[in-house]
Amino acid sequence: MTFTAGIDIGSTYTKAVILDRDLRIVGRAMEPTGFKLPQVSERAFARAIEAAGLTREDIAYLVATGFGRHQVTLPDVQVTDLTAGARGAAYFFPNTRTILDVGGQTMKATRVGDDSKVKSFRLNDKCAAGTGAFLEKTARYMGYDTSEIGPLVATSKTAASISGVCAVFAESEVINHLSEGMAPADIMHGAIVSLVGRSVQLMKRVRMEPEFTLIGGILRFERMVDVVRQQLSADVNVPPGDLVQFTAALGAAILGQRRLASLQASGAGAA
Amino acid sequence: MTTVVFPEWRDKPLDDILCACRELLEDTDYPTVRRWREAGGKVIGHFQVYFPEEIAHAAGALPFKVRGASVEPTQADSRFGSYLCSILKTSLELALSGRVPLEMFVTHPICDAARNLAAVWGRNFDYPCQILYLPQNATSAHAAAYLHGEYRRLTQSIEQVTGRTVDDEALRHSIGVFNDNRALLRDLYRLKSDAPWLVSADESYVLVAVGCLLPREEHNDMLRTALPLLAQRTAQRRDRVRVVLEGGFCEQPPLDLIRAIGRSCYVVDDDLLIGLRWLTDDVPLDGDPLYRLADAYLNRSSHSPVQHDARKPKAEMLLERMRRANAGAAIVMAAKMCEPGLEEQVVHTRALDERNLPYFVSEFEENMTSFDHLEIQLETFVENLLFE
Amino acid sequence: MTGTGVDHPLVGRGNTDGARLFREWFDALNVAAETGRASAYVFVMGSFAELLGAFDFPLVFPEINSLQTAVRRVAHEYLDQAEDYGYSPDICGYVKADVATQLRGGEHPMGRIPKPALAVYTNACNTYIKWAEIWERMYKIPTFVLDIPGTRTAGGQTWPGNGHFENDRRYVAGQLQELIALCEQVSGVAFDIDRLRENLAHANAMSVGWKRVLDLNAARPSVFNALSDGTIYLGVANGFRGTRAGADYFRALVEEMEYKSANGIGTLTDEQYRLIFVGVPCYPIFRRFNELFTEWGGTFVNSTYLWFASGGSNLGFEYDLADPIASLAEGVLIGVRDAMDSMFYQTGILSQMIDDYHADGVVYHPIKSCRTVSTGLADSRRALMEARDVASLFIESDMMDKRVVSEAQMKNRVDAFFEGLASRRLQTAAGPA
Amino acid sequence: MAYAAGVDVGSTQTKAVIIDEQRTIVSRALTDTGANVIRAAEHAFQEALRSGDLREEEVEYVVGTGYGRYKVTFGNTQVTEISCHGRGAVHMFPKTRTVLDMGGQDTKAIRVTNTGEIVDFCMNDKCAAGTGRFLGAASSALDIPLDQLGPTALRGERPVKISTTCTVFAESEVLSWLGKGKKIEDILLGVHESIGTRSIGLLRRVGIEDEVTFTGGVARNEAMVDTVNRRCGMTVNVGEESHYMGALGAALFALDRIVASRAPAKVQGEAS
Repeated sequence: MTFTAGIDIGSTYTKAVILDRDLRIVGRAMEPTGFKLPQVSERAFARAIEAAGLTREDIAYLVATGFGRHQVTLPDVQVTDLTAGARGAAYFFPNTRTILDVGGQTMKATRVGDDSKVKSFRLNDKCAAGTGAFLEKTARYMGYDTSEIGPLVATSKTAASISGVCAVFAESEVINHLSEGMAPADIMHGAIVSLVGRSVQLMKRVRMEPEFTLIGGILRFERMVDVVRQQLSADVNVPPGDLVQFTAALGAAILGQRRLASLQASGAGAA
Repeated sequence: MTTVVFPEWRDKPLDDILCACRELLEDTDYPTVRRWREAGGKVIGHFQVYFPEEIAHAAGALPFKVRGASVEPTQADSRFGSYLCSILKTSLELALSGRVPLEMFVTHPICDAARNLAAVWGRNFDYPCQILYLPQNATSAHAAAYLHGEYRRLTQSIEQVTGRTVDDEALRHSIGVFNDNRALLRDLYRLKSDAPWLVSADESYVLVAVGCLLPREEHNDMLRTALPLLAQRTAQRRDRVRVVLEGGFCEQPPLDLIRAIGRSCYVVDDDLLIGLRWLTDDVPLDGDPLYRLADAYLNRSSHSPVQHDARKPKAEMLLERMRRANAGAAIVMAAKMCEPGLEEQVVHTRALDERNLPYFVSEFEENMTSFDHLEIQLETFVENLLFE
Repeated sequence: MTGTGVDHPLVGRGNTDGARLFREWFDALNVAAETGRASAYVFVMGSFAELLGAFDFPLVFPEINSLQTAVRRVAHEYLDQAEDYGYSPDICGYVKADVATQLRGGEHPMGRIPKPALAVYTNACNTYIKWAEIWERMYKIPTFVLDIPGTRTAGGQTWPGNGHFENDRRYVAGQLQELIALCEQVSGVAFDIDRLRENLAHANAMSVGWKRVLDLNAARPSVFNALSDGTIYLGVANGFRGTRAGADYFRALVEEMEYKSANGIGTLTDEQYRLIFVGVPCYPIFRRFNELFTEWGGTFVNSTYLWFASGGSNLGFEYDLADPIASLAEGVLIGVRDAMDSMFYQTGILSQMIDDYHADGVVYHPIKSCRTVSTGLADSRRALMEARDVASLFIESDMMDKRVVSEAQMKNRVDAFFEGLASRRLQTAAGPA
Repeated sequence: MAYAAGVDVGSTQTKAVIIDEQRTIVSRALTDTGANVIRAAEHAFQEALRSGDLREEEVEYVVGTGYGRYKVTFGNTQVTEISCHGRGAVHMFPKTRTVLDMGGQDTKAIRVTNTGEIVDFCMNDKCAAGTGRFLGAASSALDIPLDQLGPTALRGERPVKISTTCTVFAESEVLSWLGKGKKIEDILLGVHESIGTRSIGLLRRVGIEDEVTFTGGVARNEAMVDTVNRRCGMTVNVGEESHYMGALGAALFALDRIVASRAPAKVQGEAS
């Protein structure tokens, strides 16, 4: 009974990770979230256990995170994806001090201490101009699919200027650029630059310190990472491969191990 | 005037009293004001923050604190531009929509928007609309004499509205009533600080806030009944962070937000509706009562982002409040588009950073309905104070 | 931007001299900064230049420094820095640009800005008070808010002789005495009432000239554009108030404007529509904003900005040199109230001005940054439209923050506004159908 | 026989209308604006010519309007969509004094004279909050076709409160209501209410004067019309041509120019 699980119920995907006491990932699974949160978290959890070749009884402690964390019936405790993300980022890059998490709907900057506890954090205000949705709208408007954004901007040399006061108003800027014969690649590039500009501002608000680690769905776009590097004129960490998707779930499972340890130390069973 | 406008709480157990207060507070038809008027009473509306309600009280009127409301500003919206706090719009909406008829409206220039409100209000209604210029040069040797004169002027215009002259005796009586009220509120806040598990943030808020809608005598009765009952509660202490909440001096956070904060923290002191608690101890009943009131405003008063007083450096005031309440962290809020509030946030967060005190900073709007965004941040804040 | 085809030494002199004086003023500030000479920070709505000048303080107008960062198109760098420091995007851009200037040790596109030894301000704008508190904390300097009770109620304006006015005058005069003591203490210069008298005399000359210049713009064609040229004159009115240079400049400006109106010389614009501007200019695109109107033959004959940002010089008020302090108190009360009370009686003044200046339309430009001038403009516009059959345009943007200045959106509205003016004109030309 | 045309290049759709000298619509066309604005304008115009069975030279004057009005390269002049919607609305409903136009990225309130001249107008300034695009967001979030939003919302009883002002975030808020188990009808009704509230705010700025005509693509949405009716306390005019109103207005201005060119005296004083 030394395994813990972390489940991250995100707005688009739900991820589950199983950790052993040495913090090795022994199983993970990902499911599209949809509307039925309890069911989907159950399904992701079950598949992760299966992948780990374990049974439900082997899981001593379960931590839920993500926007759906309260709609989940299983967990012993819930934490926010800022707390979980910070632990996850520190798992990959122990010297992480500032984390930027850009998702479809939100943008979060977090500063953590050397104990990887969150010291300061900021979320974008209720305006889409600073989120992935901004990129997707711009792409869709020019007739490109989200998946094409990456390859598209790769070809761009210069970035069009997009002030991005409002994700929708930005379209009229796009119209102008297009009709002035500007290349869609450069416009897309401009959108990314404007988005990164906002992210960096958010990072400054939490008084950022290196090392910087990027997480969140937005990392689908390699160019995004480059632009962040440029604007920070510093190197940034990016979790390896598709593991980046699991950062928060992983962090949740790690918190589970911590909690489990202290519970067993205090002689109590799993809560 | 001896009308009882708020009988709902009387002879009820504590939970029903709290429920009655909550319902009154959330009732956008303002039943207590209506009942007061039906009994022939006059109503003097005054905009947040501070107003010498004693004077209106002594003139037999109901001082009504205009502090926004959870209503759609469908009419008021067209009177203003996009870049404005919500409380100004919803306050005017209360009048434009006929929810709260007044005999007189007084604002005071706590900010530039609030000052201009007098002109906008005056263009839309034909009852007297005034600005009370409270001194912003509190340390000037001439401030007290000036404010004394302003209070005299205010008294005269209120007398004209209510048709009742205010003599020193009447004024002293009213000051006495308000002294009692402030003492009771201090008791409530002492309880909040000593045993926060006995009274939740939102409970304490509704108990205080109904004071804006009631003759103070009734508010005093209710508090005298409720406070002992709170003290007798047997709720047990929980493992929570003790925080001071700053940023509620003017526009008020929605009750659900205060409740959400109370779920994860013990709010052991705050500046919510600070105007009701502006004077920090009793106003002496001897001497010229108007002068006593003026002097109390200048020399026995709380701090706020909208009063300039070199004797009250803002950051120190917050830290002092935290020390007094033995709070380990602060929640520094500001209303959206609130110039003074947002500027104060910088002062406070910088000071807290320097002393390495944890804080949570955020903006709110009186009419916000979804708190997902805010609760995530609140939970993150608390998690990282409590866990490991 | 003006000066017309007409080749006469007088024409356009105000703009050239104004630009030169303005530049000289900032050069002097730069010297003060380099030589570590501490200055007095003041504001346009009640600068007390006449009094502070008597203590040899170099005067710094942070508002003007800030707007210059916008005119020089670097405002966003300053705003970003202040927002990174923690200031909200929703608060006054002037405050933020100044915070950044201070954080940069006075570095500014016009030269270095000296640090404050003292800040003197009124409650004409409550943000002044919060602003000065920033310097209080940054530099531990004394700041003095001279509390000006404004008009208490609509139609309740009071004037000298009225009991209430005299009470307020006593309150203000009392504070002036306290301010004088503070200035002596900070500057080490003893107060000399004759120097004050001298400065007051210069201020009188400027005030008389400024009012005359404004009145002369009722001429057809108008002799200057209140938005573009007017802002240049305004700079001098603030930076050189209470000085001989300032007085001389406005004497010369009157000469120029009288010449232009006598000879029917207008601005570059082929004057089709006479407009009144209400609010604060859109500095991030200062020139372009004006062009959006001049392209259609629209020219601004007057602007509320020229009153409230001139510290009351627009009123032609003259100090009584026999009784300097009491008269200064009176002037400050009248001048500052003219700015801070505007929401009470603006509608009436605009209505009068529409007649006096034969205006075809009123352009309202409320801004994100400033609640003082913006809050309630929609309502006073509503009142004006009910009182008068006049075209009006309402565009919101900002005087510092280009993020909320969308030129495409703006042009769309301005074009529609002129299309409306044009068809109005056709209607009246066609006469009663 | 002379013809006049108006081409309205909006942020999402481009419309063209051709009228004859009797001001009757002889043909119209609609196409998505898409990436190439200039081509969209040409395409819409050519479509209109084809369906009207007209040759290009038969159209004497073309007025471009809408956000892309300067991209109507073949147009003789441009007029803002604000003027055009006012003009078109009064042509369709002569008693119109107030026009509400709800389009892709902005909502306009326009007060007009009996001849369609603009007295006053207001538009959403800050962002696209509460514009037609809000409905687009809801439709993609709930995966309900745009034309089904209205009918569905009409079945709603208890509208939810949509608190977000951001058009893009409307999507996630709609989903979170769904997550909280609210009925789709009530969520959609809430969306319509929130748009209604904002547009009424604009209408009040210019003053709501009988009759009110509702133009723009959104005017085809019954629930939106119903909401506006309730908020205005009157029945607003909605025409078949509601989404062609801008192009129609432009065509009417074009016809004016044709007439004016025949009687030069009338051009005096026109500033453009």
